Amino acid sequence: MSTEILTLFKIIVSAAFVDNIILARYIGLCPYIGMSSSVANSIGMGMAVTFVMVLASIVTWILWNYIFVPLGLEYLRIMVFILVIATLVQLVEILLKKNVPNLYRAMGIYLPLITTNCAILAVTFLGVDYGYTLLQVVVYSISVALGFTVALVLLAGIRERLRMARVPQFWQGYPIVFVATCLLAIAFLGFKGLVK
Amino acid sequence: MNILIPTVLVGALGLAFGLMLSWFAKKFAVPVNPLVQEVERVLPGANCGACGFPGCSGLAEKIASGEAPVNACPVGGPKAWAELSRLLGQESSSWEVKRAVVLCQGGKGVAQVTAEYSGVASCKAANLLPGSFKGCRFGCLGLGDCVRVCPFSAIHIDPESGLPVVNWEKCTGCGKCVAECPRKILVLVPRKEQVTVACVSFDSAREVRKACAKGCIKCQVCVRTCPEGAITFENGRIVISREKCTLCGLCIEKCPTHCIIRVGKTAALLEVRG
Amino acid sequence: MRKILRVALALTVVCVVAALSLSVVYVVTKEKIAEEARKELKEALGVVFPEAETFVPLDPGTFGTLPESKEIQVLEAYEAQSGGERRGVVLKVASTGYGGPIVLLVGVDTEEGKITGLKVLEHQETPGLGSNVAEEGFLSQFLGKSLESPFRVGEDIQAVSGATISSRAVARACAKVAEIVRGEKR
Amino acid sequence: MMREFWYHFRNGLLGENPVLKLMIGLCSVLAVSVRVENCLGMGAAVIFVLTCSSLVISLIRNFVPNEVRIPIFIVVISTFTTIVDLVMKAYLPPLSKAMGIFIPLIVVNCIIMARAEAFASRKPPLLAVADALGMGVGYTLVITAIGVVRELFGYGEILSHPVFPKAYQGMMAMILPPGAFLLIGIYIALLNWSLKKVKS
Repeated sequence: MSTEILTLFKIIVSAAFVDNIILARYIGLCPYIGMSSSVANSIGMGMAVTFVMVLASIVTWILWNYIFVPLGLEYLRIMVFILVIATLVQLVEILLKKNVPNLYRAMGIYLPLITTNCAILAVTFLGVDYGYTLLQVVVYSISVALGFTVALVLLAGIRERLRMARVPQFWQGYPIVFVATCLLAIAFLGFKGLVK
Repeated sequence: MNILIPTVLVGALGLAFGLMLSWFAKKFAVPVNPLVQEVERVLPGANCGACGFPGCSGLAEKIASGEAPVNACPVGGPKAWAELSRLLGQESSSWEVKRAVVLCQGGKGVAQVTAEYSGVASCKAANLLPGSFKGCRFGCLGLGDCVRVCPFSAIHIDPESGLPVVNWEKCTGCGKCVAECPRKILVLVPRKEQVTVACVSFDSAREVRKACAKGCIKCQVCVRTCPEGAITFENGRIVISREKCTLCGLCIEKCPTHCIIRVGKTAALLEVRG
Repeated sequence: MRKILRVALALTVVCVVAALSLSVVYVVTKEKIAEEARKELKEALGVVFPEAETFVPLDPGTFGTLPESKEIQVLEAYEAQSGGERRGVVLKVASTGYGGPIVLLVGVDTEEGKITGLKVLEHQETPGLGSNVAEEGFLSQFLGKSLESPFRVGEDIQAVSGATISSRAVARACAKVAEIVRGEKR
Repeated sequence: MMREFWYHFRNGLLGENPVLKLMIGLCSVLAVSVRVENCLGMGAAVIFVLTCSSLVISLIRNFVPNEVRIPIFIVVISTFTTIVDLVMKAYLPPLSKAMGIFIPLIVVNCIIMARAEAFASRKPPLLAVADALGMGVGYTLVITAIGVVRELFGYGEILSHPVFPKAYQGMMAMILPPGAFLLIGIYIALLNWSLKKVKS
């Protein structure tokens, strides 16, 4: 049992920090830059992505291992996985529009973009490729989503401070955000050797 | 055979997800007034705020509930107003389309410049200095506040004269520049051929002549020469009434300082330099 | 109620059409792709084990199952023969890299106990970074190495800069192959 | 009609450049722009798939109910991409070898979904194609611009022909994605500066 927990712990640490889906694997950057203007927005986005990511990896794991592999339909993988994710995103859109309208308006174009959010698709793909068990997949997706939200909130905090900083005229707005992200990414490189 | 299996399988998935989504959509349906959506689709969607409401969706709600008049959106223009009145079932009457025009010709080489200004490049800021850097207290400072505020980039500073020029094709008459100009030189006029006095100064003839070559010195030559009596001198300024004026152009020739200009259909001030 | 059906039907129709066209294209191209893969495999075998003329497919199971993680799998195995007798073995191995499984062929000369050749058949590594693992520059390090060597990145293998995970995946694959061939020979 | 075509095409290049202005498609930019030939390959693939997807989506836009529009768009895009991948693997193996690795990256590329959702689902097919072409070319230009700098400083080469003297060790930062973040930031700043110059 202890090795079981050890591997779970290793997954959590590596997925959330060492192999952070954004700052180490550089996946899922579109909403990352677009949505991190304010901490509140990024937490909202983080929750939405977590919801979709966890559910998507569970559903895709079940579909893949119990239906598609036995039937030998590997080539359908991309389409079916994205179909599941898109359905969940549409679900999120319906729920948000009803219950949290201002977050819905704040997300705007970035809500449908969760569908093609490379991070979620990558999680579903890796969850299958690594041959995780269902429990490991759930833990993996939760920790990746955690890593995503942490990175998002981190940048949102920085960006809110940046608004007060004296930034040269042409560097205001997105350019300075990219420079900040670059420094953040280099900082996260430090985690590289943590988990063998 | 292995065409059938995937098709049926994915089809079933599609059906299941479709049912789930539409059921959720129905259960969590946000009660949206369809009329508001239709009204919003007619509105231009520039969210410029000229109507005074928070963006087009704000205005759409007010129009649908009848609190705002159908022509509250100047940008939409008559085409949108007619469409809106059809949507709301009101009778469609004609409304006047307005455009902005610059009532000042005190550009480079015309108006006297009393100081070399290197402060904040905005008319509002320059206007705070008593008398600012121009001889004329009413003249255009040309620092482009109106250019920046215009959501439709219809105004640009003419490099030769240093004065703003309004392009009536792009101008939607939203009035944001009129509100922005600290010296009230930009005004909204109906969009048709007309003659107007291109000066808003109240100063006496002696000061005007000293400060600007094309300023109105209130000599009232135009009042006497106008065959229709369309021009009058009211509380300190020359006013040309659009109803009576027949665009004969007599006043333009007679005016000693060429202060009266012809405002055309397309671009306002450009005609003058010709 | 009718609206729910109409909406669900729209999605179903799109899915059915998509799945239909996809499966039709798949079936039509299946043969061609398999043929291409065979052609490429034959050519790759030649590269990986130059001296041998014929390659006899072996049952991968005979090489014993790999111990713990499912990260490395032996997909196929061939016996490299020249002039009728056995000169070595070629294993087709899949190892999980950065973006997904990396499939590579590893040729081993069983007499002299060294690696004869290495070729990456398929990979999903990031183009420009991980994909350098398939280039000569990186793979040539493995040629001629004895089966005893550790095959570990940082020790006897120099990783591709910026693609440590992919380099480690290939190195681990070689280590496993070496381990298998050593085990089988004893 | 042609004037509008050109307007939307030009719009994709500069006015609403996907990477520099709309901030979409960044994942592939960072991953791919290490070598110039990858950029060109990825750019070509994006232009092709984006144009065809936008066309198809624009054609069916009136039949798509709003409740399920995201799944339908994404199914169209991914099916289209997978078919292209399979056909290329079967009939054009050399091209597939070069472009194959970009296919999974394209499906995940945000540009296609963003333009489908924001543009193609609202405009007639011809305009959708114009916009797609503009966006595709705009995307390719930007990533190639980044690719040139990254390859030059990272490997000292352009299109894998050595440019710098052999002694040049290669700047690790440029090979790893943080360098790409920096470059995108610099390019946006340059774009703002040049647009400012043009406007005043």
